[in-house]
Amino acid sequence: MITGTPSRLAELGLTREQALEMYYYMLLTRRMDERMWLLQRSGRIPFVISAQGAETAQVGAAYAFRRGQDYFAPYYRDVGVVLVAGMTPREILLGAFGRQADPSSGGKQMPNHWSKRSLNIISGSSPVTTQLLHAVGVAVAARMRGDDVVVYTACGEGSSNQGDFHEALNWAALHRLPVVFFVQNNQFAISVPLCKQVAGGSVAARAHGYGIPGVQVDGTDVLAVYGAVREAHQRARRGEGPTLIEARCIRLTSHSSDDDHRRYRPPEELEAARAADPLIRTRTEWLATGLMTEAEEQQLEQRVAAEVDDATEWAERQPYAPPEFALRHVYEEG
Amino acid sequence: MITGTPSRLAELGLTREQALEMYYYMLLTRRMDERMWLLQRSGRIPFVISAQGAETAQVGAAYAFRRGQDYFAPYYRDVGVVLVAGMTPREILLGAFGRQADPSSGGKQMPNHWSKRSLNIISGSSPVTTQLLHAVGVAVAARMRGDDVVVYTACGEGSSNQGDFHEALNWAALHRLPVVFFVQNNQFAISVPLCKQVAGGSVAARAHGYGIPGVQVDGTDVLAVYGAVREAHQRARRGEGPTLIEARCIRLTSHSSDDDHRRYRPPEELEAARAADPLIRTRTEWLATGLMTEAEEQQLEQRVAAEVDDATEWAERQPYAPPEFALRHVYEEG
Amino acid sequence: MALLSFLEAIREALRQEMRRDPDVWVVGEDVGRKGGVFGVTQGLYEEFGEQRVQDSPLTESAIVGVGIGAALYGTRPVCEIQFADFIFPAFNQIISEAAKMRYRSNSDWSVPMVIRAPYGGGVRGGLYHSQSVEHYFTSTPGLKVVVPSTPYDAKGLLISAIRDPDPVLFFEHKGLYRAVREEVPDEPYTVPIGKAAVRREGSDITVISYGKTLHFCLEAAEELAREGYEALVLDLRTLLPLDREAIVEAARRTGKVLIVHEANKTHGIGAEVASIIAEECLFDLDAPIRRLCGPDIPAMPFAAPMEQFYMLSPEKCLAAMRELAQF
Amino acid sequence: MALLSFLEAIREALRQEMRRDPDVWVVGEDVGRKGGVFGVTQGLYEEFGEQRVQDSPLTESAIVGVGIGAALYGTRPVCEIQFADFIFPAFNQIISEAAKMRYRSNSDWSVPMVIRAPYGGGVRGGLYHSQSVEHYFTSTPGLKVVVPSTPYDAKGLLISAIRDPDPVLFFEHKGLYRAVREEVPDEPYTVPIGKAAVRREGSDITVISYGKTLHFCLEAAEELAREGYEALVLDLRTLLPLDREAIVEAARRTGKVLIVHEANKTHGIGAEVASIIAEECLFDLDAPIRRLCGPDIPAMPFAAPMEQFYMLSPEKCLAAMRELAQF
Ligand SMILES: Cc1ncc(C[n+]2csc(CCOP(=O)(O)OP(=O)(O)O)c2C)c(N)n1
Ligand SMILES: Cc1ncc(C[n+]2csc(CCOP(=O)(O)OP(=O)(O)O)c2C)c(N)n1
Ligand SMILES: [Mg+2]
Ligand SMILES: [Mg+2]
Repeated sequence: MITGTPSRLAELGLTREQALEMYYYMLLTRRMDERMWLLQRSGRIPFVISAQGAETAQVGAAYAFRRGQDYFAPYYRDVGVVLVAGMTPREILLGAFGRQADPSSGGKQMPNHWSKRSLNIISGSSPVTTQLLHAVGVAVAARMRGDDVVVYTACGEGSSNQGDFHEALNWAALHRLPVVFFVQNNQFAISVPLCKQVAGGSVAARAHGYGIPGVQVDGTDVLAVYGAVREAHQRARRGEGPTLIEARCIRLTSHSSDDDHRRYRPPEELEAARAADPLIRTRTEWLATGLMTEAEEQQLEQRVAAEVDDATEWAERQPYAPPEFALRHVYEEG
Repeated sequence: MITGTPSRLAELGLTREQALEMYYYMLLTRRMDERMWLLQRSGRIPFVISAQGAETAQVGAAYAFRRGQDYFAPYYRDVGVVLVAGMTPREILLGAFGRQADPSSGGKQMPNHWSKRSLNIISGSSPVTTQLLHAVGVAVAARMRGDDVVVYTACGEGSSNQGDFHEALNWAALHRLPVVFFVQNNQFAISVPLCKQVAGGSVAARAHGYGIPGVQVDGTDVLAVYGAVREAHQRARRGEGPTLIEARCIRLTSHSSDDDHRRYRPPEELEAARAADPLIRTRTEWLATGLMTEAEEQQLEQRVAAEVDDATEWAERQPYAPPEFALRHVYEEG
Repeated sequence: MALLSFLEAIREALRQEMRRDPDVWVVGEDVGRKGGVFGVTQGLYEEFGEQRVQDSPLTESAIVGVGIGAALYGTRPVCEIQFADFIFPAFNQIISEAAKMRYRSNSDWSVPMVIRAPYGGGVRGGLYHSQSVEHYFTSTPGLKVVVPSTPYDAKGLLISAIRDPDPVLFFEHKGLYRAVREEVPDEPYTVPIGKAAVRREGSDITVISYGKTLHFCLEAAEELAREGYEALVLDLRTLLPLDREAIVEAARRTGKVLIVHEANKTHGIGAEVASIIAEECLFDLDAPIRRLCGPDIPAMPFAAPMEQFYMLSPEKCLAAMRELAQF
Repeated sequence: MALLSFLEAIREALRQEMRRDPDVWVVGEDVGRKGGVFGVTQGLYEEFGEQRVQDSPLTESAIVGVGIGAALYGTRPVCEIQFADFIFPAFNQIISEAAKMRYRSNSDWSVPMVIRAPYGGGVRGGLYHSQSVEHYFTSTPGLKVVVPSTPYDAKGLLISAIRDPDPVLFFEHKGLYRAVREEVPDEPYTVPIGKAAVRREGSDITVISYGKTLHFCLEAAEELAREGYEALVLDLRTLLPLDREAIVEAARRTGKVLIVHEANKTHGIGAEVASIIAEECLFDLDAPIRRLCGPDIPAMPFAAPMEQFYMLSPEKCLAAMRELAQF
């Protein structure tokens, strides 16, 4: 199915400018990610965990939320989500380099553990799935205050097997809370395939057990994801409660820079994955349907390249926190 | 619907003698339970937690398992289950009195924390739902050894919201393990009603998310429960994996002797519960359909009364473990 | 002033803080219409409604995890764990999330949350309704751990905990709920977290305790006085952070130290207290540092004789105190 | 004899025990085809197949809970927790179930299970891939906690742990996996759980440590020797149960004790070790008992300068040892 046509945009209430902005974010996500791999390979940062293959899912989902008003409890692959939520390439690279100016943690946390209160991005940890409960708690508190807030939270399909997933969905569903649970199913939990993780094979199917909608969507189709998440967002605002969305994604890279997926993924499979690259798919189809022109695409490439270069050079020049900064912010400082 | 008729027995492959044995166990469960309340009221034991209202569910379920061959990871209300599994009234009362001869724990654990290795009854703790994972582990090990074992495990509907429930069902379903998850839904978790516990209102509905059958059965109909559990048992033996069964039960008493349900259950509701007493229902219908005669019922009442009296008097006379026994069995004793 | 039980003092702190601040709310199993299994929250549901007194599903990890999220948003949840023994399903949320949120975000985010839990034995609760769990949390910076021993402190410390900007674990000994009463001011007041209190002056031995065993020590101290020895009794009140100054000062005063707690001895609170003393004022000591604690077994048994064997008592404290005094 | 790294020694113990006993099996995240994120189980999947080398779903509570059930049935699961930092979701299964099963059933049931987990920092792992978690378990009787520091001990202690009738937590410092190598016997052998080892004789000061920091202490001891002070270095090896005799004996020998560990100081292993000494041989001491540990912060930061600030080193150990020697 064709991901982007003018008529499809209209159905979704999107302007062409908005579509191009989504493309910008997807491209930015990809180029940022590629840059971090380069930096890791050249020993300038110690670690990368990648969003490659999930750009369409992440940008499509995040674009349905209201920057500065809604809340985000993302997971470590959500580069595209935090960019749409308002994090800048400079801020993300400060985190990758672990510099003091890193708004997420001042260099305390590993890369991709984003946080920024002014953007309603909640600090995440590494133990998976804990953030789903925080998202539910934010929704509980927002309802108490009578605020119009919808909460985005995400995890991978492997992480959806953790007890906290069950407890979070149950609680959110019991109180019809405005939370969108966005599971990015890239078929692998590091090396463990879907068939050894998710009994039944469908994360979305688990929604029905809580009496809430479970939607499976093609995560490589940015507009399909946007449509599904927008609907969930609207349901949430109408007080109809949470939605569980499973986006079928592709993992184009190894799990992280510490992993080599050739140990457990045959060449054909990797080949097939690359062939289904959602960014290339989007570009090809959007150019074909005239949703985007060659010139526009070139412009975006140049703009993104410039931003990534600027962010890299600038961030790398920023200082580390002094060693003793490790002692700061254990408790509120009087 | 009528719980017991000769034709229905035939369908289930049960003889009349077996039906009467089931009735014996239900009656024994009830009278044991009533006795423990009396003992608690008169200060001879400190605590009771009750099976009243679940006798049909427990006996119907346990009767589908093979004593001495299958494994049991029951929960604290399962008086009827452990009786069918082979525990004697004397053994159960030794536990209630906390005597040294108590096979479950030698008086270390509270009442209703049964254990007996020779009967394949696994020691249970108080934190709810942990035993579901132990049941899965037993099934994993039995499969490894090539043994023909099916595992019974149970919890309440409130406990089914714990993370361990999700993790246990997922694991058992992934490996098609021979486990029957038997949830006794008595509509309350202490004072918290179903509508504040189980989003969607159905525990059975959660099975589909794991790709396994979820069965809801009238827990007050002993033969219906037996039929559902027997089918699950057969599926398990055929290697078709686990089944989640939700038995709709009634809680006739307060949660325990530490609770007073009149604080949160209106009189009408308590009245309705008593009117639906599954034991009375079974007796009335079985007598009406001729499945059981007045004489047989009288005999069973007398036999049970004698057993309960004997068990009470005998168990109460047994000694406590010496104080220093508290130091024993922390690690294997060389 | 009103004569309040330990339990009533806790309830009054909750009620007064909920009246003062609409962001304060209570969540836990059976805290609503039932008013909690011990009755601590009785009346709150009726006064504040089900949104601010929420019956949670039977899921401790969610009680704490949802509490964290609600605290991040700016409300002040008071989470109740029905029995301290059942706090372990929430351990990951407490240790990995609540304790580290401020640190990892450099105070951009914080978790002003209280986790209340009844603990302790002597109530025929067996292995899983009798445990003392404070030592599982005191090694984790980012948390605060409070254990009051009197109604006055229970009210004042709980109010401090609710107003505290960081996560506070508040452990209440079940055996004190109805056993101790005292005059408690009607108005709200705070007792500082992190400060120990000298409950009895003495020059012969120093006894350091908290929670229920503190009362055993005080009772024993009176008896010991009749034998001619005066015991200084220090109530730690807060276990994280420990009041180092008060501990060292109390140890110096007599040079003979006994630490008493109900939790089992090995790697318990007494270990850190003894280490602080051995670090700070070793040469002021006239006797080895003693610890009188529960036995090193997995948990407290149910049967009366074994439970009594586990539990401390004024008699057991007196024996240990006398031995130390005569050393 | 073969020259094995710490990691290879652990793998050899697993392989040899799995060959010896068909009931021994391995379960955890990515332990199968991938061979574990650190490669510890590489080759086992190929040799023993997927039933005995099971990739688990991403659920720690289930890894341990299922392991408990399988151990109850009589098999001997070796559960891998991918990083020690991720053991907390399994905390309830470990503390409430594994630790108490034998006790509560009077040995009718038991849990012969091993839980392996890589721990420790200095690998740029940040807050959640650097933690030392041993002290969360050492206060719980019913468990055993082992932390090897050498390839020889790693193999021998893991074999002992697998054959042990009770649950054993086996913590492996990531920083040792490839950093230390030594000659290790080819055949299976055991090293007793519960026994410490004197790694270096000395008469001036006693240094007590375990795991990675033990190596820092040994290195520092050589340097200190050049300055004229001989340090006795004790490797605890097992943290629960602690080898009281060896600790007291080592403390008595020099009268000056420094306890060193990577985990943060407060309520850490050092606290119990110091307390044992203050209890058993206070009057043999010539100096306050010192502890050199990680700082009291929630966890180890990611950025290199802060990580180095947290981590101990031979230099930091030497400074503390010199100061104590000169006391
Ligand atoms: C509680 C916990 N256990 C283990 C890990 C180690 N770990 C990090 S990512 C990961 C796999 C996650 O897979 P999935 O949920 O599918 O997300 P994906 O990385 O595929 O997007 C694992 C096992 C962790 N971070 N937290
Ligand atoms: C982890 C844990 N939390 C809390 C409790 C206290 N508790 C004991 S029974 C119970 C209610 C259980 O309700 P349900 O699962 O429906 O079973 P029922 O008693 O109704 O049969 C609670 C909250 C516990 N035992 N374990
Ligand atoms: Mg995945
Ligand atoms: Mg119930």
